Amino acid sequence: PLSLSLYSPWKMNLASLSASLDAVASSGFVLSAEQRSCLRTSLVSLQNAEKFVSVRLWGKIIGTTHDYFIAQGVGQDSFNDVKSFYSLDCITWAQLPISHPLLAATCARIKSRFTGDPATESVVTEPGPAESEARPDVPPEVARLRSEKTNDDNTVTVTTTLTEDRRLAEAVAAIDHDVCVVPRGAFKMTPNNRVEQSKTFSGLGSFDAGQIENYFHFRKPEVLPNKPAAERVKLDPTLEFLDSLADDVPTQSWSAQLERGEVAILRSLVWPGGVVFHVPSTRLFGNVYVGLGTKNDDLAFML
Amino acid sequence: PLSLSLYSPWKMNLASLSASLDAVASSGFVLSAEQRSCLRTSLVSLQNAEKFVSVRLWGKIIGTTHDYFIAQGVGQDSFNDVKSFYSLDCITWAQLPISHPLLAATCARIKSRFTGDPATESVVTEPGPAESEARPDVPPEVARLRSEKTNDDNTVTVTTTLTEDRRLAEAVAAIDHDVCVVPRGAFKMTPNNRVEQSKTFSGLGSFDAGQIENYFHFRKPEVLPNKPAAERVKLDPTLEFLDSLADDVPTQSWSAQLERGEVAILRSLVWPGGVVFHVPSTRLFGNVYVGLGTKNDDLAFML
Amino acid sequence: NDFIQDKEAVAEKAKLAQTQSQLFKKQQLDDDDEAEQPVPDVMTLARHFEDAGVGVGQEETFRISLALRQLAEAKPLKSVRFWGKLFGLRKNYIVAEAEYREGEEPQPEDEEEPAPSETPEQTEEESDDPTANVPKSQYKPLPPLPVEEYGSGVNKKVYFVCHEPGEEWVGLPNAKPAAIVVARQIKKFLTGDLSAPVVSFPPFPGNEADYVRAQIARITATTTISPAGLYTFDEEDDEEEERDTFIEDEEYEGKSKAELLDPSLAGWAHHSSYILPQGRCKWLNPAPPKEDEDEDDEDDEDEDEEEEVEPETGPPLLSPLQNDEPVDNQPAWSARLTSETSPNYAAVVVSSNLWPGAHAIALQEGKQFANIYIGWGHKAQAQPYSPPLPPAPQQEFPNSEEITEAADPTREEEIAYEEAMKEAEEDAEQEEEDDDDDDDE
Amino acid sequence: NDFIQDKEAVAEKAKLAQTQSQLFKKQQLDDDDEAEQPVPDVMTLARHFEDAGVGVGQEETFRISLALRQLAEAKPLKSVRFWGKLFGLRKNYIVAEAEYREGEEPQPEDEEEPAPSETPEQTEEESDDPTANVPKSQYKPLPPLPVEEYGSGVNKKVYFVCHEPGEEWVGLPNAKPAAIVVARQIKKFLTGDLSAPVVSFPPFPGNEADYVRAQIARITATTTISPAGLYTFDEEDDEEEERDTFIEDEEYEGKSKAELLDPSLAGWAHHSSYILPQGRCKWLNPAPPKEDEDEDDEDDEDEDEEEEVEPETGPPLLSPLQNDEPVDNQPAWSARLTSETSPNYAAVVVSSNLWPGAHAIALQEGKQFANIYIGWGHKAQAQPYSPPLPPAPQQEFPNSEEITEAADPTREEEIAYEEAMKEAEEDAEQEEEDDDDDDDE
Repeated sequence: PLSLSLYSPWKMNLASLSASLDAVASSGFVLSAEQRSCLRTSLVSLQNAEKFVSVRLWGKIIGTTHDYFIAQGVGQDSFNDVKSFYSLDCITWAQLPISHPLLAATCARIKSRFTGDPATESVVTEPGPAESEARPDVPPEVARLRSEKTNDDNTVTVTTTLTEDRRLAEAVAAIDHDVCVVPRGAFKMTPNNRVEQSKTFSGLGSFDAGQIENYFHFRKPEVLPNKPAAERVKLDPTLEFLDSLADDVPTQSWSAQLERGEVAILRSLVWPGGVVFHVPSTRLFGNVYVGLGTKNDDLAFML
Repeated sequence: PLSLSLYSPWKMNLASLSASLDAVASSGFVLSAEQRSCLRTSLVSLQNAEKFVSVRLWGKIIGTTHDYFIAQGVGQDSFNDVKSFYSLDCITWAQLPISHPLLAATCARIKSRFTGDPATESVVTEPGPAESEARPDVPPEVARLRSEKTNDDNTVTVTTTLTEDRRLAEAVAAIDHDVCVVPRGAFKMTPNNRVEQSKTFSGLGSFDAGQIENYFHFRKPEVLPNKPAAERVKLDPTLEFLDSLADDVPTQSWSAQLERGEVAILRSLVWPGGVVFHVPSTRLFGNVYVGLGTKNDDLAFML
Repeated sequence: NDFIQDKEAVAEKAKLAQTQSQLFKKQQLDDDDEAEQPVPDVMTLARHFEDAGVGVGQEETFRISLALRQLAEAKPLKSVRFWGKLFGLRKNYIVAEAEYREGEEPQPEDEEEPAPSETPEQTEEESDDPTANVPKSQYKPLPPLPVEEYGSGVNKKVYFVCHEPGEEWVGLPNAKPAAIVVARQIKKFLTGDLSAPVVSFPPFPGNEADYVRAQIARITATTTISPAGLYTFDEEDDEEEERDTFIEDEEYEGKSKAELLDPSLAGWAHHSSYILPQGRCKWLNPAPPKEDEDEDDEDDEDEDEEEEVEPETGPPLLSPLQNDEPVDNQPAWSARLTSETSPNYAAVVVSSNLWPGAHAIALQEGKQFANIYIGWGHKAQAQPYSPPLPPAPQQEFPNSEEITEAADPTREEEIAYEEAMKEAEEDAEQEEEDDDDDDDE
Repeated sequence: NDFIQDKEAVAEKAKLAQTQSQLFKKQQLDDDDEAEQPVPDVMTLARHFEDAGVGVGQEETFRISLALRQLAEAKPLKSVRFWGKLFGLRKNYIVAEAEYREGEEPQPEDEEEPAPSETPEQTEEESDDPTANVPKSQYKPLPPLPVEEYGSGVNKKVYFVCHEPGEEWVGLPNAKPAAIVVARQIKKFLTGDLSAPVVSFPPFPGNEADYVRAQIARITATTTISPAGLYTFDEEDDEEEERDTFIEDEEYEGKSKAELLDPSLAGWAHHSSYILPQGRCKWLNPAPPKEDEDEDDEDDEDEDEEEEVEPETGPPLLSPLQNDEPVDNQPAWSARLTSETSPNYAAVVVSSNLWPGAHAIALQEGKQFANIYIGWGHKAQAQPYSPPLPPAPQQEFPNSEEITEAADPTREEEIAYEEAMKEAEEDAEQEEEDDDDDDDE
């Protein structure tokens, strides 16, 4: 999740929004004065209404008729307790459904543009598991969207009908998985296994800030547990408990630049429009997304 | 000194400038995109040329034909090693002379507007010490500006000729003395008597941020040493080693508002245009001055 | 610790967000692009002011622009503009200047009501305090000068204030001549509470609402300016003295930036009427001759003050700025470009040195212009303020020989008198003697 | 630790500041306010783009505006505009689009030089490697299509790039038809190094400078748009086919926002010429008939490829957008207002769905407009990219009976043949017998 963080990183307050916007402007993410005004006002209301510890701007997904602004509210546990919201006007916010792996896989097949109308429906037909196979436990709100059909040759076809907000939820989750990134040392693992923001983090050095191995995916680690034990023991368990960007597959998933010598910008090549920034020697870092919400499947050909 | 500080407070970097400008805009301090661009570029050059640890924007003094932008460069010791610079175009910077108490007293008598031309001369005639009295040790560059004349009745008249940049230096020093303010806890006194920024400072609470007794003058304490010992022992020597704004004379020298419930703004009534800000629960604080550079001597009548 | 108080601050922030969120409503695009909008393009003007280093920040400006529209929709207003911002000790004022649509002006009675505290002396007189039985002063103050009605003079326009955009706009009372006269003699910080008393000497006739309104009137009169030639007087209106309306000059051809920048300020003209010393724009004889009384009596009594009152005069509307008095040996106005690196796309900004914080910009060869004030509402002064001395005690009787006590004679006079008396005595004796002599003779 | 490397970063920052500080020089106000400026009012346009959520930030934009002016002063340019920004893996490109002043265009020779790597095969042929003596291919490739000269077609304007405003502007080579044709078939990230090779299949004829230039040409041709009716063709120029210049239509009366917003996009027109499949705007027969050779021979040889080539055609300049092909079942363009809360002061922004990152705005009833591109330089595609398959092997000889090897007979054919032969033999024997019989008879 997240974005636009700061001294008390990951809180979007009066100060952090401007500072963060300054950092990501060069990547083409700008907000109008109107949008900034609206966001500041409506996100305070959202935080208050939902009793979040903090709210943050995630970015926007560009539709053909309207754009979806995405924000996230964070509860007591900044690692696990995150809810996503979308808004078409930066004023009223609606919660996005919770991502589900089955739908994630289905949505990854949709390559058409988002329209900006949450009611737009997409229909995806895909091969399902053989009739004999066990069905995974699917919650009713997901099962409701899917209909299985056994064909004449005994194969199964699954047809899923998705509204655009559902698809949006999966896109946000997928982008978060790959693009929500924090610098080394910004978060620590406490002895009782909680992920907490480090109070002593004072930023990476100018050189380190431009190296992708100093950034970690802010998600449950997936690569780390599968690393050889010999490698794992070398890691500092309080600081290096997350997947490093250096272990990303494909390997060249990021472009890193130290722009103007003053701000490190990591641009995702897998999700064009995903931007991670960090101002060296400060506590300021964050990430933001502005793009079409579709994955770049052609990376192998493009380097 | 100072201003526009941040997570590593008192450094004006990419992020802190925007955040700070956001906080002081409601007090009428705004910069054009042109000025921001120029400042960011020229202050980096200034820092590099003079080998400062950090540079910061102090504010501006409005002249009748041009405005003086003031910046400060800070060396290793942020409490004592501060130099002030002025610029008319936000690009080229010239160092201001060092303030001297004799000239400070003389400049306090000048009530005319700054013109914006550093070469403009002001001539002040004031009574000097009797001929029999000892002369203070005056450095030659100050003595050069003053000429004494013994009148027929044996009184002494001192005539001082000041260029505007000299007067500017005294105004900046005088404003700094009264308006350079930091929140409680942002700086600490180390065991070896050095003033250092606190790494654990996480900002004042929303309520405390609006109370002037939680702010201290960032200067050599003047009021504190004269307090009764019984009061002094109650203070925490590592945190409360500076003069509190609550001890200011006159007592009502400040207007404090928690604007929009999100940023504490302290406006100096003695130096109209002096603004201190602090975003509660963050490390962001600072102060800035935008005004005519003249003191308000009428406070007693105005409340 | 201050947990509860912090909670209150957070709740206040949330409440303000709730209030402000009502501002952000979508508006339909007018079918006719040319349709007259009641609120100008605040954001574009603010951007030019920002280029000049003047403003309150883009986000606050945006909220203000929506609040102005809200005001224009709530009241029958023809036009609303962002007049400026006044800082106060505890709250600040956002000020909107507006004009009512024709025929929908408020009734004059409505306007008089909100100033009940204007003559606090009267309430004291009627109270039951024990001093009520002491002999009452025979002094009858002159009736206060009538307030100029909405639409003319200092009350040509109406002003609304709020503390934060989105909060309710409060209409200010009409500016009163007496308030303006006293406001000129005092220098007070605003508190941010319109109902707060204004404790001052001389006593201010009214509360903070009147003081705010008086300061707005003074600032507006002095610092509202427009490019010279953009407006002209309607030829049909030929009363030279009292012209306080003007129309756009269709023949205005625009002024080059060089003309608008000229240090003589001949390119700019006053856009608001001058306020006379008596606190009105249109002069009114404070004590019109009462024809039904004995003329001789009056001649004697009013000699010093009111007889043959010379009407106060000031520069007419649309006078050029170049005649403005210098401020402390500095020009009254400073003109600059908003950019030195891109002057060809810059606007001209003119700043008042008399009321620091008052600025005007001109765009598009002066065809577009705007004024703004951001500050504490205080006039610049080089000398420290000193309150006016109490007036000299009033003369109870006209100075005439019959009631004048004679001066005590000095010793010399006494000696001279005594000598004169003695001489006279001697002369008398001599005469007596002479008489006696005569008798003898 | 990385102290030295950090120092380097700081030094780089200081060096850039030093470079950029040369941009910030004061400019004199032109005496004539109306004087034609070579660089448009970038800041004002950028603010409107920013309202639409498009841009690179005010401060970078300001530096770019100064860098454009620097470019206009350094070269004999009539006009320069901020074309956009292309992201690269290690550096980004700021792109300026310019036109030379009349009579000061660069000589065509100058332009041809910077592309020596165009035909790398030739250098290989001349090298001393051991394969030099193997039999050489008799295949002569068609000569590459001539590059359109500066001032026409895809090279109507010239483009300059830099990584950071203030750094030196580098002129890009003219766009080459072959480069455009290949660029359409590949999808590569830019590295930020103009001299980097472009490793791709099909092989790209040139280095990154040519690839950047080709992408700019493609983006410009497709996404540069202006309000319909603002420009028109000069009536005197009546060659319908090849019109690639236009003039401002003095009779343009402006379009309402509603017209510019209309989802049909009939309010907008293409402002740049369409690029034909061959990579040029003006069609050229790639193999013009060679009249001095034997016509019959040619007829035979060129039959499949070049004979009677149908000229490629595309929509003419200033065609309305409504005829643009949909992109993946979505309209090719999306139009919106930059503000929903203040639509009356908003601009109209039109965004390309084919080249995400390309936008146009219209102000003042369409009398002012601007185009910008900010992105990676990639066309949108719903389907994953798959590189083109290698072409089918070339036919070495025309297919004629005399050189065609006969098919081996199948078993059935052999049997049939054998049977036929056997039968014939039998018949012959029979006849012989018959002859014998005849003789007997």
